[in-house]
Formats: sequence, structure tokens, C-alpha cells
Amino acid sequence: MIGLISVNNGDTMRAVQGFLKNLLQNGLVEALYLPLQVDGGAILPALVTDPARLDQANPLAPVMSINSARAVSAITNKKPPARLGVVLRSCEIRALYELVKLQQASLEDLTIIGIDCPGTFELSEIVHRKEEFNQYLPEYLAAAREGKQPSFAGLSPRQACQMCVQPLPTHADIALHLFGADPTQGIPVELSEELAGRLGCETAPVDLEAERQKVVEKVIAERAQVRQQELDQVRRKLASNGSLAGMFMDCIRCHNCMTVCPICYCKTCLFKTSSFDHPPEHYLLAAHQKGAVRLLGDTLLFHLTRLNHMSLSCVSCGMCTSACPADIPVGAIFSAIGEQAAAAFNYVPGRDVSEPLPLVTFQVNEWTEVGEAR
Amino acid sequence: MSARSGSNGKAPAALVVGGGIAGIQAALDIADAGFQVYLVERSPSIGGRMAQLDKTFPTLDCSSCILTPKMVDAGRHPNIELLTYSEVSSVSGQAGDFRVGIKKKPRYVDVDKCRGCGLCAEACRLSGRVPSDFNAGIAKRAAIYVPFPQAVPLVYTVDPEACVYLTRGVCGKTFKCKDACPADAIDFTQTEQYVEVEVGAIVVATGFDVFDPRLKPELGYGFYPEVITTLEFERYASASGPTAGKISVNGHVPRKVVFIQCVGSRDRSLGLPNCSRVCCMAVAKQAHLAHDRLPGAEITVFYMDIRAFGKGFEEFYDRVREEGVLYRRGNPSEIYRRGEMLVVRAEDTLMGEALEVEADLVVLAVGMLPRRDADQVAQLFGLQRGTDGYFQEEHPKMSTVESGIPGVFLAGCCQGAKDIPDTVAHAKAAASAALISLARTGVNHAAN
Amino acid sequence: MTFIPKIGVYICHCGINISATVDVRAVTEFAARLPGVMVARDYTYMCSDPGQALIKNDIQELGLNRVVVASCSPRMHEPTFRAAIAEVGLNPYCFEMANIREQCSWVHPNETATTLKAMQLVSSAVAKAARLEPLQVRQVSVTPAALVIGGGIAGLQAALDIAEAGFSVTLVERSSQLGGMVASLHRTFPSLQPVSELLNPLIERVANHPRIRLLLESEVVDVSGFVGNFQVQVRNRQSEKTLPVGAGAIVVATGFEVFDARRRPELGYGVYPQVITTLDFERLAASGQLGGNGAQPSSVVFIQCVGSRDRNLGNSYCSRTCCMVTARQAKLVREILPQAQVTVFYMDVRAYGKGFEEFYDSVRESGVLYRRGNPSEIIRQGDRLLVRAEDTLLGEAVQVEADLVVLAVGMMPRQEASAIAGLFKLSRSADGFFLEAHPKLRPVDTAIAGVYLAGCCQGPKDIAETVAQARAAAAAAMIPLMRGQVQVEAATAFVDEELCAGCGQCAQVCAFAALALHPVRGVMRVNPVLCQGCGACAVACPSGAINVHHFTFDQFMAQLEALAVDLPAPLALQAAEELTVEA
Amino acid sequence: MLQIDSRQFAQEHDLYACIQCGKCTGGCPLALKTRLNPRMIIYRLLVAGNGFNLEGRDELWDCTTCSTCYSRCPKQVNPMEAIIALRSAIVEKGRVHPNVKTALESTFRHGNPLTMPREDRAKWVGDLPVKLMSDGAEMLYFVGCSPSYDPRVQQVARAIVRLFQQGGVDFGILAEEESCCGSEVRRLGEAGLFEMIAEENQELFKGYGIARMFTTSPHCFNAFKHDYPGNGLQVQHYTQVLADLVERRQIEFGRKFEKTVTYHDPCYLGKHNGVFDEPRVALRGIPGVKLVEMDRSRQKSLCCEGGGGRMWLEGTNPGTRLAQWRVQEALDTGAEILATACPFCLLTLEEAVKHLNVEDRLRVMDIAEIAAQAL
Repeated sequence: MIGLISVNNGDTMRAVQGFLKNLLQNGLVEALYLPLQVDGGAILPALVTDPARLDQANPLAPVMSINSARAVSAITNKKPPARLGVVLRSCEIRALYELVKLQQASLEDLTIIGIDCPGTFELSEIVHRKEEFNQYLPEYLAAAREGKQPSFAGLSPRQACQMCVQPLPTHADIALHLFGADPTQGIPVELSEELAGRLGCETAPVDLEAERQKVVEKVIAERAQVRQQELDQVRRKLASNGSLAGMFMDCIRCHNCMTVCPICYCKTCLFKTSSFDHPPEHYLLAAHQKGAVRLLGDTLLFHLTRLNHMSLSCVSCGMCTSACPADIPVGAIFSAIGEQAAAAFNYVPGRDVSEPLPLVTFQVNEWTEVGEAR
Repeated sequence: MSARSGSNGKAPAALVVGGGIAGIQAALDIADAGFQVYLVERSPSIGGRMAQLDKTFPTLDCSSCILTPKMVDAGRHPNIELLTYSEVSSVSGQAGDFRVGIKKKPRYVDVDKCRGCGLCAEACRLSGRVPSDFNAGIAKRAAIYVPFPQAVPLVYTVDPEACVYLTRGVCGKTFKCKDACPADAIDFTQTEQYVEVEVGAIVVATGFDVFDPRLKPELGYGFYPEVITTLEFERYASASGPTAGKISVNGHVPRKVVFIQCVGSRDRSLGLPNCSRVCCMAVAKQAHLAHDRLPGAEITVFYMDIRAFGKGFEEFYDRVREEGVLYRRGNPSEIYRRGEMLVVRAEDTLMGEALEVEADLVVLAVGMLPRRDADQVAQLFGLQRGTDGYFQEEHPKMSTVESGIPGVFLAGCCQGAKDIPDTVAHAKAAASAALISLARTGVNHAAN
Repeated sequence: MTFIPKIGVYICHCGINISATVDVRAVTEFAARLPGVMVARDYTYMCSDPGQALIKNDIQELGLNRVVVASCSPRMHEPTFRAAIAEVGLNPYCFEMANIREQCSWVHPNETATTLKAMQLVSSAVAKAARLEPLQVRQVSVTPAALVIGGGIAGLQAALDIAEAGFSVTLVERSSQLGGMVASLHRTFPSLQPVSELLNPLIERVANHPRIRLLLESEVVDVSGFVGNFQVQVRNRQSEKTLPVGAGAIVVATGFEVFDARRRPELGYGVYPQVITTLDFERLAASGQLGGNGAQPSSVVFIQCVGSRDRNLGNSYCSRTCCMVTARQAKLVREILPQAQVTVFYMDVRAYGKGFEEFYDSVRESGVLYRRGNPSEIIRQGDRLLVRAEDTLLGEAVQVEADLVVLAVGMMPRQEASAIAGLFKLSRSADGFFLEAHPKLRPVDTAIAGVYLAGCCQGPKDIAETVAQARAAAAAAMIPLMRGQVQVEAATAFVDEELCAGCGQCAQVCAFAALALHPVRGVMRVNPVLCQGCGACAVACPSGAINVHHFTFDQFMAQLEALAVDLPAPLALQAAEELTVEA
Repeated sequence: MLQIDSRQFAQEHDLYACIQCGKCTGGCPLALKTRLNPRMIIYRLLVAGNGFNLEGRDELWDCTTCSTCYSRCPKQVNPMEAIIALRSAIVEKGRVHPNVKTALESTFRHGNPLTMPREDRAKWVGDLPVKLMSDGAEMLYFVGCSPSYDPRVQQVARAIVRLFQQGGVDFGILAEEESCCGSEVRRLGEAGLFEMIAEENQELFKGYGIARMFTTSPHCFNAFKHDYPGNGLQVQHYTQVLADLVERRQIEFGRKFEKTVTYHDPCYLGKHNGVFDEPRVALRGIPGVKLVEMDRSRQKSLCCEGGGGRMWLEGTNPGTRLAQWRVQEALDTGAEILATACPFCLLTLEEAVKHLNVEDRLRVMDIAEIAAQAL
């Protein structure tokens, strides 16, 4: 059902905080994971058990310091310790689903609170203007209401957000609607009758769905265009001479993309083990052979390996791009390649938690024997 | 158990007659269970019919790729003694202690010395001049030969019918093969040897013969080079065969291939009323191979009923049709020549029209029949033969491996036509029966 | 102290099979200079006794600790040489083979190229040999008892054979009686013998067998262990008690169920009382009263392939038995109701078995009319039925009046097949029946060592085939029981717990159910007894946490790099380098 | 209405054994050009239930009774006999085919279907010194109708006489006493008339205590061999006797017959009775003869369309007679002589040669004529 979180004198944030407190107080969850705004204005994800601390909760802030799926993985892993609530964006929910399939997280006793995502800004761009940014929320919500692309101090959202075509928190147990809603009046919330009952959340008086639908379609249509352009551009580059090597030419092998990637779950990455250490003379040998050899090596191999390990699960959250000091469109590259690969198995990462991982499932006649291929 | 039946001398042993897939399987099972096995094979190598096949339906596994390992296992098994190029000459006693006389035909090659290098065959005067029956006659070999490269044991044999020395008493001044052999393995002084073995149980797995289509002159086999049998097709299609998998008959690559089912099966007029069980799928497989190796060729299969009964068979039949192989219901009546092409005369019973179908390759699905010498074998072991000529089982449902003679069991196609999986299952069943009687004997042995 | 490889390399001429196109001398000299190689020799036939003696001698004289033979395929002679070095006390896994015959001399005509390749193969083998570790082949003793699941004819026969061979057998049957599907049949083809004559003696022998324990109305609820030592929990549905059963081998004979003709509504089964299935017919025949709703039918129509060869229902397979069942029943009708017109509609008559075609002949000659065509629908006309079909031999649509229509219903995998598959870790083929290890040569084995298939749970079969296959399964089960112990593959997978993140992708690709998540440590663990060393898990693991003994990454990498002799830098570095060149 | 009880009919002729494989129709020489489809006839009989209507089934008269169908059937069903039986069913209903009425009447009256007077039956002998059976002889030479009356075929009979006398065979003829063997009568469906003829002939033979005989025509040969109920007769076709003489060098050929010859197997000699070798032995024994084979020879021989009463019937599709195809096949071998050993084949093939007017390239001769020319 669609309920309504009533907003008093236009203070949307309070209303949301109230709603979340309610979750904690009537024991629906034992702890809540969400972004807090700490003194000094920094917004960072935290696990909260004390309702009082929720006065600092800022789940609407248009910034994404990490992909929270990693955090959820950490607090649930093989088995969650208690009933937890987690506030997530759609790309975070999708990442979480992939991690569940990879047995790195669990949905057991987990209540997912999702929020429409109008887009987020680069952390690096807002850290220096925190005050200004904290005043920006109403404008942001207004933009969301009309489905316009938010803009803060002339800045556009992260590239990944501009091209995100899945901004809705599908599959969330509780979904806060921002698109097409007037947050100064009330926040529509989608949840089960049962939950609504326990939270004492009344049904929305007027039907806001129609309006929302229009807005959502508009948003998705626009972003789809951007996504298409971006991916086409990447694919053109890939097709051109140099291909992948060219794309990653500027890589400094900092492994940031891997560190921030919600899917890269390995305890220790193959590339941090000794597997690719070579005896010193080998480098010299290589240098002798080609006249010059790049150091440190294995850059391309690193990205290739990540591509083949996780591109099928890539949810296009774009954290890698944001984290890349060399401004390589890592996310777009992975999306472009992952999309094609996934299509081959008609698989969509994060679509459905029960969907098996394509590479570890085998269909009879999935391939034909050499010599009998037709 | 293992203590009693381990390969200690006195433990009961088993005799397996016939080294085809049935015999190999039965021997392996009995030997794996810890009993001594004597595996007697008439030809120079074990492997039997299956070794001649290119691929197997419906999985299209390469036949020798799946068979060779089993042959090697049998050849190397500590509990299996291979008696190739040998025949059972006498049987006495009863279940628990049979005495079996075995005739070892002279190979004129010392099996312990020969390493199968093949220099002798190269040197032989008749090299490339003796028709190879393994290759269904479409290729030639020397008078000293191994039937096929994967033969087990990989030991050469002098063909007494062909060898110039053995037939004419002289082969030039010196023996070319002898001179060529680095292992000094060739020995023309060899003679027939007789050995006697004591066994507790006997598994008869003597296999089948294929129908000779010359008995249906209207189909022109042996008269038109473009008319071949399914067995010959296997050798053409086999990548390891004489044409290295190239299907080219009579010097040209066929464009119009016609397969004819039930040649020598379901045919009372020949006294062969039974269905040969494998031809339908063998043809489906070959039609697929033809479609695969002869791009663009027209492929027609004439049939009466498609008996795709086994696991995955119907699915394979569907697939072959979907590849564009044309199945026409009707059993062709005769084949004659018109210019370059052959004409297949048939009725398409679904159109109710008599027709002439042109072809430049006609493949006859020749059926299975009992071995020519089934009678001698039957007498040797005291077996009964059914009206169809195959060895008679004790009960058609419940005891298809019991022969009626205690301690003597039937495995594979000597009891009736079977495909490979059914043959293997049947052979394992025979092994089970044999193991039971051996276990009993084992108990008695332990007792006294 | 660190391990110093002392490798002996032995190049075989194989008569001329190798030496004809490979310069064996050159390869030998090349090998002698490879790192870690103490001695390199060549000989006409390494597999011959003198050849083997050569190797054994060097091991003793020079104290070799690794041996490489370059000759034919390992398939052929690896066991030979392993045995040879073991004789003089060297661990058999300290042996590596380079196949310079099948993979070299036989396939390349040109001598220089062939010799070069032979050198590469040898250096690759040497590189691996230097990194080989001795492994121990373990022997596990076997519980001398078997468990058979399913009390149908397959289960009965399998149990009987195993018991007859001297082992105790536990036979578990869900229902309250033995006999399974066959018990519901009246007569068998082609002999037309009453089924009871076949079945009852078998049931008698099983029921009274001193070594067979019957557990009726019972189900397997849990299976653990491995070949030789399975622990199975069997629950009795009445008493709700669970009984632990130990077994060295397990025969699964859970049978099939018949197709529900209601899924083809156009045939009116369950609507028209005159439409029955072949199974109903058996009861009718057994009870001696034929004739739909009372009156004696003057026209009986049989329809084949109901629920078989039917993609729309997802049953694309042939049920194998219906043709002959129908033939038998049609003949019976001719005998009981000589006045009645008996028609059989068919697509193909699959009388494939021994004596089947002859039986089919006799049925036709008894006056049964076979019409080719698969009826499309059955409609009512007065108190009779109209079977509407095309007679494809006439090329005409026809309507045949009938007072009794018998549908030849096909065989289906059991509803609970997936549950059973889960219990025993069995795979199922596309048609839903249990998947055998190899469709040709291992029809009763499964991917799980010690678990065998019997009867129709593996696919449709008639009685004779079922019995044969049951005995085949029995033979397979007897082998470990008679041996008394099973060998455990030494080249198995192992997990580096430091690297493993417990994602379980390895477990999903493992065909032998050898990998499981350690509940506490959150990492994967390999059961070395189940593991067959296929290496699929090692490939699937993204963190490279899994290795396979005797085929480790180091060994592979070393082999690859040795193969790439003309490339000075290791492969990984090569890739990096390409980058600088390309960009 | 021409109704028959098809179920009973099917039982009698074991048609239920048929698996509808189509070999009969596939091999049937007529099926390609007429409506005749033996398999379909059998099937229609099977599915007809009780009543099968023969009305308008004119294709039944197309059958030349060449027996290809029977020789090919894997289930030993005999479509040819079924067709003959269906013909008789029609005839029984008094529906005798107009074209054959006269032939049958003539056979009934004059003992030959050719409407020739009985007294002229031995005219062909002319000046040849031929023994009569009444004079006592070891073997009966049963001449047959067309050899007795047809001027063309008479030459064959005369040739046989000369050959066998040269070969020292002790034989005699029945002259005016001889009458039709009834083969064609039976195949035209006149079962009743045939029985009558058969009885008379049996009587006649008994009267002369005849044990061994040979015939000119494979049709007579076949009739005595198979259609006559349990007669102790030893019947041979003359080519068998001839082959024997040639092999035993009993005949002295004075001249050479230097021609390329191809041999057409008559259905009633080959397919019906498996006599393939003797005619060839005979031909090869004739000095000078170069024997070449047509592709369709022996079991595959193509019917000339003269049998089964087709001498008097046109059938549903007159079109090209098979004989014309046959002549073409003979020409393809490059033979100058198309040899055969059957009066019907001789006539139909010769007619075809005329029709295609290739008389200059190909001559049709009976083996006996060829042999006689080499005497």
C-alpha cells in the first residue's frame, strides 16, 4: 500500500527522522544503518541503535560516500546478528543482491528502507562547501518532484547518476517516494499492510501514483539517452585502435576502483598476492626485448581480471569512476562490457536475488561440441 | 571378501568370450571386484564393433575416444589376462569349475618383444595391398598388421591368408618384415598353442555380424560403387579413418545422399523378421554427420518407422530433422542408374505416390544378425538358440543374461541386437550374475 | 633445508614412431641442459623392461627425486612408469610425462619443427617436475552393506543380486508393499505371461532373504558420507522414528510415474467414462470385465504417444514401452472381443526389442488395424465417441467411432525426483530423469561415487531392460563391497583459507558435491574423498584460493612459461608490455 | 455396387501382415505412370471395415502381374495375388472387361484366346518332322497359344524344335489336342474358367502318362508349375533344357552369331521363378554372341507390360508402354540384338521397336531363334 509520512511546517527531514525513529522504537528493527550528519557537516554511514542519534540522520543527502552494500555485507555477512534496518539507494540494493548471491551478505531479518534516487554529487566536489550543501536539500527535493536533473552550485550529479536508469528502490520493504511528490506536504511511502499497521502509518489520502509515474518515466527516458551516448562512446573507443589498453592507458594501478567496488569481495585480491611478482631480471629482460617496459606492470591484466570476475555483477553504481584519480570512466567501461556479457545470458545484475549467477550455472545445449557447431 | 577373491592363485576365475564392448565391460567389472578374468578374443585386438564407429548417438561422443580408455584399462588390469587372437576350443565341467581349452593362433610375432612400431608393416611386400576388414574394406593394409592404431595389445600380427611366405612358402631371399624389425620380434616358427584354464563362471559375449546387402540385389550393393553400408560410412566419416573423415565416394563429393533403413531387418523374406534396434539412430547420426561434412548436400532418409526409443534419442531425431534432413516414409524398392546419378525407386507412403529420387550416395542401414559360427559356439557351451538365431536367454524379461546352463551367462548382442548403453548394462548384469556364482564358489573354496 | 630437484629425463624413440620425425638425440642433449636435470637419456622403447630398468637404476645410482619420460600419451603408460619408480621407493606422483608422440611426432611432418616442439614439451614437463610434490593415495575401508531405495522390480532385483553375492542389504520402500508399478500390470509382452508369475517369486525371495532388511513405508531423509561409508537416515512414516543405516554403496531405484492424461483435455480423459489409460486397461483386463460403461464395446481405439514425444508438454522423449503395451492390449481385446473392431493410431511403431517385431506382426495378423496418425481430439456422438484424426497413409481426415478409447500414457520423472536428487546430489537430464555418468559407457553410475541408478528413475525402460539395468547397478555396487576398500584420489583440490571469501561459486560448479562452506570459519572446505580432482572449482574461484594437488597454479605457470621459451619475459609481464606497445 | 467383405478378404490374403512400407508400390513398374498403387489398395481394404466397393477401381486392370511387389515385400504379403483376386471378384459379378470378353470366350470355345480355330493349332509345324505324344515320347513340348498361331512367334517354336532335335531331346507335341494353359485367363480374374481348363489339361496329360514337359512361354511354364493343383509334372522352360544341352555340348553350332546381344528377363521366368542364369548360359554358349547386360537386369528387370492379360487390355493410362522404355535401355547398352525368352515380351518389345522405329539399330529375337541361326 502507499502510505503518507506527514510533514509538519515543511520540515521534511524531521518527518523522515521521525519515521525512522519509529522503526527503532517499536522494535521493528534492533539497529538502523544509514548516513548520519556528524558535527563538522560530514555525512557518513553509521549503524545506529540509540533513537536519539537519529536526529542527526540525513538519508536524503544527495551524496554517496560509499556504496553501502559493502557495509551491509560487513554487518550481515553469512548471518546477521539481529533484526537490522538499512537505508539504501537503488544501486546499493542491487549491489546487495549480488553480494547475497555471492554469499557475502544475507537478507535474513533485514528490513530494507529504500529511497527514490534523484542522483548524487561527487564527494570530492562538495566536501569543501559543506554548509552551502546542507542548505541545498529543499531545492534538491523540488527538482526531484518535477523530475528535473538536480544541480548544486552549477555542478551536475555524478556521471553514473546521470546515466542511471534504475533510480527506484524496487524490492525495498519500505520505499520513500521523492519523484512527483511534494515533500513539504508529506512523503509517500510504499510498504506492506502489515508494516503500515505496526508503524501506524495511514493510507495516503490522494492518489499520487499517476503523477509519480509521469515523472519517473520522464527521468528514466532522459537518463537512458545519456546512458546510451556514454556507452556508445566507450564502445567506439574500445573498437578503435588500442582498445582496452588505450582506455586504461592512464591507470596508475592504485587499485582504488577495486577498493570502492561493492562487488569486489575477495578477502585478498589476486593482485595483492605474490602471484604476479616477477624476479627483477624479468623486468630487465622485458625492457631489453621491447626497448622500454612500463612499470609497474600488470595494469591491463588487473582490469581484465576484474572485468572477467565481476563485470557480470556490475550494478553501474559508478563508485569506481568517482574514485579514479586518473579520471578513467571505469564505471562506464564496465557497464558497457558487462551489459553485453549479461545480455548473452539474459541476466540483469541486481534484478532478482533468486536469479542464479550465469557463470556458475550450466544449461544443457548451452554450447555445442566443436565440430558439431552449426 | 577381498581376501577370498584377491588375485591369489586358487581364487575362482572367470572366462569372458569376446573382446567387444560387452566383453570388455563384463571383464572389467569382474576383475575390479577382485577376481581373475581370462578375456578371449578371436581377432588380434580387443575393441570389437564399437572401435569401428566414428561417433556415437545421441551425444556424438567420438567412439574410440570413449572406448580406447576402457580397452587400455582392460589391457593393463592386474586381474585380466588378455588372450587375443585366440579361440575357445573345448569346455568341460560345470558351474564352479569349468575346464576351458583355448587355442592361441600363431601371430608369427613375439608379443613380448613387439612394441608396435610398425616398421615391419612398412617393409612388407604387400604393404597397402591387403583389404583392411577393420576399415570395412575401404582401405588397404599390409600382410603384417595391427587392425587399428589404438589396438590393444598394440602388437603386430601376420595375416596367414595374405602373407606371401605363409601362402607361397617363400618371400624373396630374406623376410622384409624380419629385417625391418628392431625388436627381432617376428618368428615364423610359431605354431598353434593350446592352453587350459579353470574358471568358475563363463560370460559369452561373441557379438553379431552385419547383414550382407548383396542378398538384396535390387539395391545394387557391390554393383554400384555409390551404394555403401552404414559401417562403411562410419569408416569414411571417421577422422582417424582412411579418408581422414572426408566423405568422398568413387572420387567425388556427394551432393545428394539417400539413407535407406531396415536393410536386412524386419524382413521375413530373408528370414530376418527382427528389428536391429540401432539402425534408426545410427542413420540419424550419420545423416547429421553428412549434413555437417557435406554442406548444402540434399539428405533424404527413407524409413518405415523411426525407432528413437532410448534416452535422448527422440530429441536427437528432432534435431536432425530440424537441421534439414528430409525423412520420407517408405521403404525403397530398387536402385538403378540413370546417367551419372543413381535413381532410388520408392513410394512416399505419406503422399501415396511412387517416386524416383536421384542420389550420388546411397547408404544402406544394414541390420545385425547372429554370428555365422553361432552354432559352433552354441554347441561348445551347450547354449540354445532362439528362432531369430541369437542365443536364447532363460527368461525374456527376468533372466536375460542366464543361458540356461548354470555358470554360463550371456552379454551383449549375442543374445539379441542392442545399442551401446543397453549392451553395457547387459554386460554389467552378466557380470553381476557371474560375480554371484563366483562369490558362492569362493565361499566353497574357503570352506574346503 | 630447501628441496633441490634432481630430475632424470628419458626420451623414447618408440621404434620409429617418434624418432622418424623427432631428432631424439638433440632433444636429449637439450634436456640435459635444463635447470634441475641431472641426467637425460634416450632409448628405443622406454616402456620395455630394459627401458624401465634404465630409469630405476638411475634413481638408485644418482638419487634422482623427480622423473620425466617423454614418449606416448600418459593414458598409455603413465601407470607403467609410476609403478616402475614406486618399485625403487620414489613416490609415484614425482613422475611427469611429456607426450611427444600423439601430440608431436604423429601430427607434424616437418622434422625441425617437430624436434623444436618436442624440446618445448620436454622443458615444460621438466619445469613442472621440479615443482611436483609427493602425494599419498589413501585407502578407505568399506562398509560391507548396501542400501537400495525403491521396492519396484528394479530395486527388488538389485537388492536380491547384492544379497546373493553375500552382502547385507537394506531395502527402503515408501509404500506399504513391494512390486511398484509392475504390480499394476496384467500380462507382459511378447510372452503374454501373467505379471504375477514374474513378480511374486521375486518378491518372495527378497522378503525371505536372510541378508535383506525391508523398511516399508519409509523414506530416506538424510544422506552423508561417501563411497564405502555412507550414513543414511531412514524415517518410518507410521512410527515417525528415524533409523540410521550405514552402507558402502547405494542403489537408487525410485522409478517413474505415469503421465496424467487430463493434461491433454482434447482427449476427454476424466470426462468421457469410455476414455481410459493403458494402466486402467490393465486393471480392467485383470478384473476380467472389459467394456467401458458396462456394454461390450464393438469398436476399441488405442491412441499412442499420449504425453510422450510431445514438446508442448515438455516431454519430448519417447516412453519406450507404450508401443508394445498397446500391441499387447490390442491383441488381448481381439481375443476377448473377437467381434470388436480394434484400431491402433500411431506415429511410429517402436517394436525394437528382441521378439518385439515378431509380436507386432502377430498382433496385426490377429486383425488389429494399425492406422498411422496421431488423433487430435475425441468428441461425443450419442452414446459413442468419435476419434478425429488424419490417416496419414490415406492423406485423409477420418473419424472413427469408438465405444472404448485407450490412451497409451507415457512415463514421467517422479514428482519428488528433485527432492531425491537433492538428497543424493544427483544431477538430472533435460527430460527430468536422473542423469547417468555417461550415456553410453556408464549407464548406471552417477557423478557421485558409490551411488548407482537402476530402472526407470534414469529413463523409461521395459521390464527386461529394467531388470538388466538393476543387475548392472548391482554389479557396480558389488565392486567396492567385494574389494573391501576404495582408493581415494590423491590429486584433489585444497583451499587456501587466507584467500577464500566463502562465496561458494566453487561449490556450485562442483559435480561431486565435494565442497561445503565451513559454518564457523566462513570458508570453503574440500572433502578429499568426494573430490575427483577435476579442477572446476579452481577455475571458478575468483580469489585463486583453490588449487588442485599435482596441478597447482605454480606448476601450470611454470609449464606455460617453459613452453614460451622464445619469450624471455613471463606471460603476465608480456600482457603488461603489450599495453605499452599498443598505447 | 461391387461390394466385397474386405475384412474376410484381408484375412484370406494375410493383408494384416502389411506394414505399409511401400516397397510394392515403390517397385511397381506401372505405379509411376498409372493410378495403380498396390500399397494403397491393401490399405484401403484394411481400413474399409466390412464392405469394400470395387466400383470404378479400373487401375486394378493396370497390373501386369510381374510380381515385383511380391518379390520385394519384407512381410511376404502378395499384393499381386490380391489384385488378381479382386479382379475375379469383379468378374464373378459378371463385370467382365469388354476388351477381354472375346479372348475369354475364344479360350472357352477354341482353347485359345486368339479366336483361332482349334484345328489350326499345329499348322506352325509345317514340314518339320515333329513327333506327336501319341507316338510316345519322353517329354512333352507344350507349345502354347501364341507360338501355335502367331506367325511371328511360330518361328520361335520352329527354332526350338530344330534345336532340340539337333540336341537329341526325345519330345512330342499334342497338336490339335493342346489347349490354353489358362495362365492369362486366371490373371484376368476368370477363376472358374481357369479351373475348368486346368482340369481338362490335367486329364489330357494323365491320358498320355506325361511326367516331364517343357514350354515355350514362361507363362505356361509358371501356370503348370504353380497354378495347377498338385500335379506331379516336372515342368521346365525350354531355356533350361537348352542351357543344359549347351553346357553338355549336346548341340553342335556350325555357324557364328557375331552380334552384341542383351537379354531381357521375362517376369514369369525371372521374378516369378528365379530362372536368371539358364538363358544367359544358353546365350553365352552360342558362338560369336557378345552378351552385354542392361542396368536393370535379373531381379531388377523392367516388365514389358505384356503380362497379366495386358495383351488385351490398355489400362487406365495407355501412354508409353513400358516396352518402349525397355527398348531404350537396350539401345543404351549398344546391343544390336534384344534377346528374350517369352512370346509376350517378344511381341511387345518388337512392337515398341517399330513404334520408336529403330528397326535398323535393334532387333528383338528369342534366344531359341538366335541359337537356331548358329546351327
